[in-house]
Amino acid sequence: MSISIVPSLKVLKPAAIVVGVAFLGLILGYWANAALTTGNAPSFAPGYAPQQPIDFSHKIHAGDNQIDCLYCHTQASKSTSAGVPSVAKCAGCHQQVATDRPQIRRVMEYWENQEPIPWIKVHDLPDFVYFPHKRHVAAGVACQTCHGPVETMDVISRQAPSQMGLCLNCHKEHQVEFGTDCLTCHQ
Amino acid sequence: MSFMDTLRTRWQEYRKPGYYDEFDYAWTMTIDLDRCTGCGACVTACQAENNIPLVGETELARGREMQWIRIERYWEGEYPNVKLNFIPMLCQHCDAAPCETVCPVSATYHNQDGLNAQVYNRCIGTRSCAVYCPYEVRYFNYYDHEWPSPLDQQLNPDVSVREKGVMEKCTFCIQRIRQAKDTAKDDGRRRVLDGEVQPACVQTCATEAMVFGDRNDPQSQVSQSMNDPRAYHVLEEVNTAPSVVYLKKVEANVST
Amino acid sequence: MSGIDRRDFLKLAGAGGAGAGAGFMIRESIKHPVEHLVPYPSPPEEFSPGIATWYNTVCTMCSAGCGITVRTREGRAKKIEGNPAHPVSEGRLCAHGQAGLQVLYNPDRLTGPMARTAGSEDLAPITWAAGISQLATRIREIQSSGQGNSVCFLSEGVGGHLGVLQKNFMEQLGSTRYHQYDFAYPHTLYSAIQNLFGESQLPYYDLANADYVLSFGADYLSTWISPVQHSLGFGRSRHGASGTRGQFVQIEPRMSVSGASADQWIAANPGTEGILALGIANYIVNEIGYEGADRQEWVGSLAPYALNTVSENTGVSASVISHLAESLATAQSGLAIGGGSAGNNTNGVDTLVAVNALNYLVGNLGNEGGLVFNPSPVIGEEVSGAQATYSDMLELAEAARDGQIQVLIINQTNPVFNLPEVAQFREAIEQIPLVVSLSSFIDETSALATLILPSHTYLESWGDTFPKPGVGFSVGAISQPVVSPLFNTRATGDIILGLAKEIGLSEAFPWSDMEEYLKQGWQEIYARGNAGNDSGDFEAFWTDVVRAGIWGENVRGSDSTGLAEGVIGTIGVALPSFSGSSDDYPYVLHPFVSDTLEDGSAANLPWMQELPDPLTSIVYGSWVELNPSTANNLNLEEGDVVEIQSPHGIVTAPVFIYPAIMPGVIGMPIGQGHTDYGRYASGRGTNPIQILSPQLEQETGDLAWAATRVSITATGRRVNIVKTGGLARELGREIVQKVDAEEHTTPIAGLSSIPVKVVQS
Amino acid sequence: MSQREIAYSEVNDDIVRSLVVTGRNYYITLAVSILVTFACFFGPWFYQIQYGIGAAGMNHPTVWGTYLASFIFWIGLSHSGTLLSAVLHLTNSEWRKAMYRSAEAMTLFSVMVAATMVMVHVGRPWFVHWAVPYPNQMEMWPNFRSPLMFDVMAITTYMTGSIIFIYMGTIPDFAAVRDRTTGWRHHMYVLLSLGWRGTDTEWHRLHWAYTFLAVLIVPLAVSVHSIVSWDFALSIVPALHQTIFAPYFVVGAIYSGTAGIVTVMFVLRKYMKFEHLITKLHFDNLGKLLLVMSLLWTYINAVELFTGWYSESSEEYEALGFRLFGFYGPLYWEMILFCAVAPLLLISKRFRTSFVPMLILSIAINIGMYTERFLIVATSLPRQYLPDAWGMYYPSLVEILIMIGSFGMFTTLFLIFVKIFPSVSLYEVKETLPEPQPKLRTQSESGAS
Repeated sequence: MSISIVPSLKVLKPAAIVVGVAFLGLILGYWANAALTTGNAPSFAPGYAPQQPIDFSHKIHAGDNQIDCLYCHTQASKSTSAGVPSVAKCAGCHQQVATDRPQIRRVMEYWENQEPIPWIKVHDLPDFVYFPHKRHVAAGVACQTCHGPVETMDVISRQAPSQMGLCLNCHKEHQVEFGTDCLTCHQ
Repeated sequence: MSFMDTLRTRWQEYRKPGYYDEFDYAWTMTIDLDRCTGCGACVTACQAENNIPLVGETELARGREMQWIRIERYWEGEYPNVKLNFIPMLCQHCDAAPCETVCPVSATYHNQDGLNAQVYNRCIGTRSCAVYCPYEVRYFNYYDHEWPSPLDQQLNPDVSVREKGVMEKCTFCIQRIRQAKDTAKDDGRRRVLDGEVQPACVQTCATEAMVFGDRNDPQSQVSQSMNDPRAYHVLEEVNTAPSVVYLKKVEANVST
Repeated sequence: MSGIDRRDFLKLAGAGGAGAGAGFMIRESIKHPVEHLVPYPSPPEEFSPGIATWYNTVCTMCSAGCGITVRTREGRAKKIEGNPAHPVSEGRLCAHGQAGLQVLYNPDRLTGPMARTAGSEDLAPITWAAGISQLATRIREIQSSGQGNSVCFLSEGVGGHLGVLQKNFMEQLGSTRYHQYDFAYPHTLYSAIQNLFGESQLPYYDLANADYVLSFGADYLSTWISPVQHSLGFGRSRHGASGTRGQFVQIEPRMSVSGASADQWIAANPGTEGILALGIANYIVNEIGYEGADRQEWVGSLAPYALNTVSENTGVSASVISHLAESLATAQSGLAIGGGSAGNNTNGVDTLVAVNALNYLVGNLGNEGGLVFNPSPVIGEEVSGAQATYSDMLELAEAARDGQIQVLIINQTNPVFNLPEVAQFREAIEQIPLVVSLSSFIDETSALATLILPSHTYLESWGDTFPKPGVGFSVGAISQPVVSPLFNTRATGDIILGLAKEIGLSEAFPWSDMEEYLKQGWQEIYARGNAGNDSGDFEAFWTDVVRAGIWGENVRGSDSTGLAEGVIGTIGVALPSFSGSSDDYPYVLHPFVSDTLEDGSAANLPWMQELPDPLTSIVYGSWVELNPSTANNLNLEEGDVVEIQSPHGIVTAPVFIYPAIMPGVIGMPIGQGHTDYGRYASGRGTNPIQILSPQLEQETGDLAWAATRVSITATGRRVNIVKTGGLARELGREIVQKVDAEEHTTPIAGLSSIPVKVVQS
Repeated sequence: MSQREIAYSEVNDDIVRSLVVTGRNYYITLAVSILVTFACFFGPWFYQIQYGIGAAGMNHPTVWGTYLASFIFWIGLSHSGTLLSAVLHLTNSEWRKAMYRSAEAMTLFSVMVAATMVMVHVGRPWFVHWAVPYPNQMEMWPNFRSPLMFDVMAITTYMTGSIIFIYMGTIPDFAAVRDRTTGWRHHMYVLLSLGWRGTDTEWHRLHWAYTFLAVLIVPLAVSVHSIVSWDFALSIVPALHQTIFAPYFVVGAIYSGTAGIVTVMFVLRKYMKFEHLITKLHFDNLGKLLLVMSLLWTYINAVELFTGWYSESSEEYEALGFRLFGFYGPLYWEMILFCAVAPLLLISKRFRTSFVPMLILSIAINIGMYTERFLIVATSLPRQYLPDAWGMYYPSLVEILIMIGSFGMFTTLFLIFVKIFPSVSLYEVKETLPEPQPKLRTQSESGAS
């Protein structure tokens, strides 16, 4: 009678291999979904960069032309939501500027039809999180702190993992008064 | 600070007498039972403000009402010398709240403003807080509620819509308190002015039976109201130190 | 591994595939739905997403006309609150006012005009142009044949310019058939005030400064006339500025919300409230001493109302009557009000005359804490007589049956539901060839319509309201649309103006829409020059009024403290008469307007259905209230379904044992029992109006809806009454604590558990 | 030993036979129990996850229902297994040896079922891991003041302890079975026996560790049920916040657990044909224990009622009155009959040593004990401080199915257990037997092949 467990392990090896392959497949499938499908990502993962209805480049506007963030996202200093510029705002400049580019023509099409541009939200917080842009702008937090170096991006992508730890760490670091009280963000 | 240190400090500080008084506000509500007519305006105002779902007749028949503030009624005596007493019952925001100690995930806790907070997205639905609450003012989402279109367009964007399996309760209209604090900050004020913030129920009460404010400010209307000799706590004997103060009903002498 | 055979390979491939699939699906399942950021093409002025905008307007959920302010976010109305500047409500609101949002967002709202094509049962959507032209063509035909009077307009109670517009429109058609119909309209009170004081307006009862209030049947805190205004007064009287605590006494056969809040609730036999009032008057005049010049007249009139007789008739003991009289007379400012069931017996007007005469006797007319007269309305006096009594409605039904009515336009009122079965109003409407409904919902009446032109809700349309009663001076408010229309509906005013144009009355109605018409009307108010137009031109005045949500004029009503000529001699209240013999129908039915559903008009609002009845905590249903002793005699328990039979019909409802109702009286709430009116209202409970006997109030010809006798038969069935409350007894637990009135002035030990700390800010 | 002498070798024979030889009846029973588990437990549970806890009958005042009652029941049932085994081991009770393995298994599986009941009970089971302290991105910790948190700790500790205890005690048996089986079973037991050789050192260490664990388990078991009782007793619900609750629950747990053991022993004896291993002696001793626990339990119940009555407060009166004479009053008296009156029969030795009556009694006791747990929840919560908030609780179909399903799950786990673990301890039973004679040894060897 053998007491060593080695032969028994050998017998169990095929089963273990099957389990191992299945596990590898799991990782592969997860990765494949992340790499191949577009449109929507897990709510917190960084790197999410969906195809927008207009190939808008923040690099050209905010980077090269040095347009202030608040020029378009005017709400950010006044309201909880930063807001996106109205189509009228786009048209305001682009009736004169760069009118020949195909992307601009598409913008002007929206304007002529008086239709909203269905931008896809990149930085999306869950509905139970109440993030006031106004307070953060007033406190002098740079937009780039959460949104990353937007002025260098041709295609906007999510930079920071917008999870609770991010908020908490920043609040702790800056010793925000009662900044870790749950009711600060959840109501 | 390491985790253990934090824990130790918290442990030592926690709930020593006067712990909550060190902070800016201690939100308090007084309810004058001599004025309450039981009309129910506060109930509907609360439902409108706080996205409280419609339950429906079948679920109500199973006892699954959802009202963050409810009117309780108690009869006294028999016909013809019969009286009816109303008492609005809402979360008492107890300073020594039994619900806070029992929640295994700290979804309900006391914040520095004297509010008994309920964090919906943290709640796992053990419902133990509702068992521990002697005032029975915690309501559980037994299923996902529906707002038939276009009723959903009425939903207040400042208040989370709660999903199934989550406990909910009166927040003293935290969204309004936050709004008021926000305005105060914008105006460069350190404090919210007295009367600047009113929960929906207080705002609508037609007999002005309810007063809301900060009891840390001795000049506030609510502090004055609390000093009324008629002030008392419901279920004082359970020693929860509620932030809702009731003013006793006055019994007039009438001949019968 | 030495080699992989086919079996192994398949195994591995299967495992790998399954794993990959699972991994893929795991990530798929934690994906977040794509959310869009949708900008405005061109944003409205001063619009900010995330910032609420407040609009002042007027609540039209009942006729009180409270000013409201509506919170909107991203163009959607989110919350209604009282407008603090409005003197009727002073920033407060009742539950109905709060629930106004569910009129706007009701899932059962009609989304566009519809017509019933000939021979078809179903309503099919049509365009507005087609709908208006169909109606206009028909009216034109009738008008050209000179039968203008066969067009009838039946509206809910509307005041202000919309009422005037409706009335003028009908006049232009040559029709006198313009009626308004509200179930709970206080015809008898108007009549009584007219008889007693010669005033055509309801007076303003200054509850806030009164310190002794006797209410005869008027549920002033919940459903009667202007509940929010009364509640404000009630609260202030209780512990308000006056320093003394006002006392309230309620006299009614079934305890209402006001009765529950009163210091004393007295059950007098149904319909004898007036006799009781005269008994009190008698005691004041003879025992306490009334010193007026007309003392002898009073003594003569009140002679039949000696204490003992009154006590016998009313069932209230003599000592209580004398105590009431003494308290009323000796109070700083005693006040007597009457209405509700007291005004809806066969002796309604006499009763209310008797009640209001008490105010004269205690000398509070025009005084603080008394009865204050209102000035005549700023606008719409011509409409004030348009409210139809029950007799008027019977005549209308008769005319319809005779084929005298060709076109009936119904605006938001529901007579089929609110009239007793015996009036046969449904059958009458069915005789009318073209019934047009402007209702936003399919209720019992609009279900009979062949053409439905749904109007906006009050939150989507322009209008104005002049509250009745006022607050001792003239006030008015413009209601503005707070949201853009949700559906393909139109404002009532715009429908009428459009119709007028189509008929060819554009000369008489040159305005393009209601807003323009309103502005024209307010030009006149601007021209009165009494208040509010310091700001310069009319446009500025208009903007100011719209923004503030209120306009007021510091003009008091009549200062007369006298009575109408020779009225004292006519004062006297007969015993009420009830239908049916007391042997066959041993109980008096006491229907009452529901505290949550009003007269049934709020039954389609889910918040109102889910708001527990203040007194019983019942939701979503009808019930029959029995005194515990009555229930005991009949061997009934809560939940037993009984048949309530009157000489004119039967309804069934479950029993609820109610401790505060007279043993010979059974109470039933009005409001449920809809057969149509949307998913929240239809098929719930029963409507006690159905079985009312057509007893008329002698003087006004209105329905004496508190004068029906009924019998009760158990059906043997039981149901579970859906209510939110458990046991409504305290069991000595001191939940609602009390102090004696004397004691409460002396300090009692304060709170120990809340430390109060001074904070320097 | 009073029964027929059994031979040393028969022990191994019997047990290995029970592991290897599987009859049709076993498969039928297993299939039925698996079916019940899925149809009554997982099916309704899945529906409940989809729909929400509303699928159960809980409502506003009564937010806890049969799920929690089942949880306490299973935790209670888990009690006597490991506890009893440990206590008896420490007191050198010889008669323990034939029954402790299955008792411990019962512990293990009922704790598992209890843990599942927690999952069924909570509103959002997919977040239940938040009650476990682990470093996380949200930087949130559980609430260490919560009795529910204590529960999580206590139950996981108890479960871990029980697993180690039962596993360690089985290692020599795994080795024994390993040596007498072939095929995949052999390989499985090779792994399970962790290379046990049976040397003196090994035996010494095993005994030492086993005793150590036994010492550890006893206070642990007492604390677990005390902590479970605190879920209730730390509240301020009338009729629940009683200081007697911790001992009440511990006694109740041992009581129902012992009754559970009797049931399981009967079944094993009958269907695994262990008649000569599990004897009248065991039933006699367990009966005595049951009698003691029953008396204790009755005493505590009387104390509970007395405390309520003595408080002279409306809250306690109403809650206890509702329990005794309310809608569920008949259940209360049923509980008293089953748990306080009927066990008095155990005074008679004849009763204790008759198998079928003991089975019936043990089942009755557990029905009574389940009722007790149900009543604690269903009659206290609807009668709290504010009478206007009083309500009523009726279990829904889903709840009843899940309750039945939990028994199915327990049975399934146990059925699988008896085919993997030697359900009677081989080596310890052998220790109780007389020294084997040489001639018997050959017989045993021939039987082994």
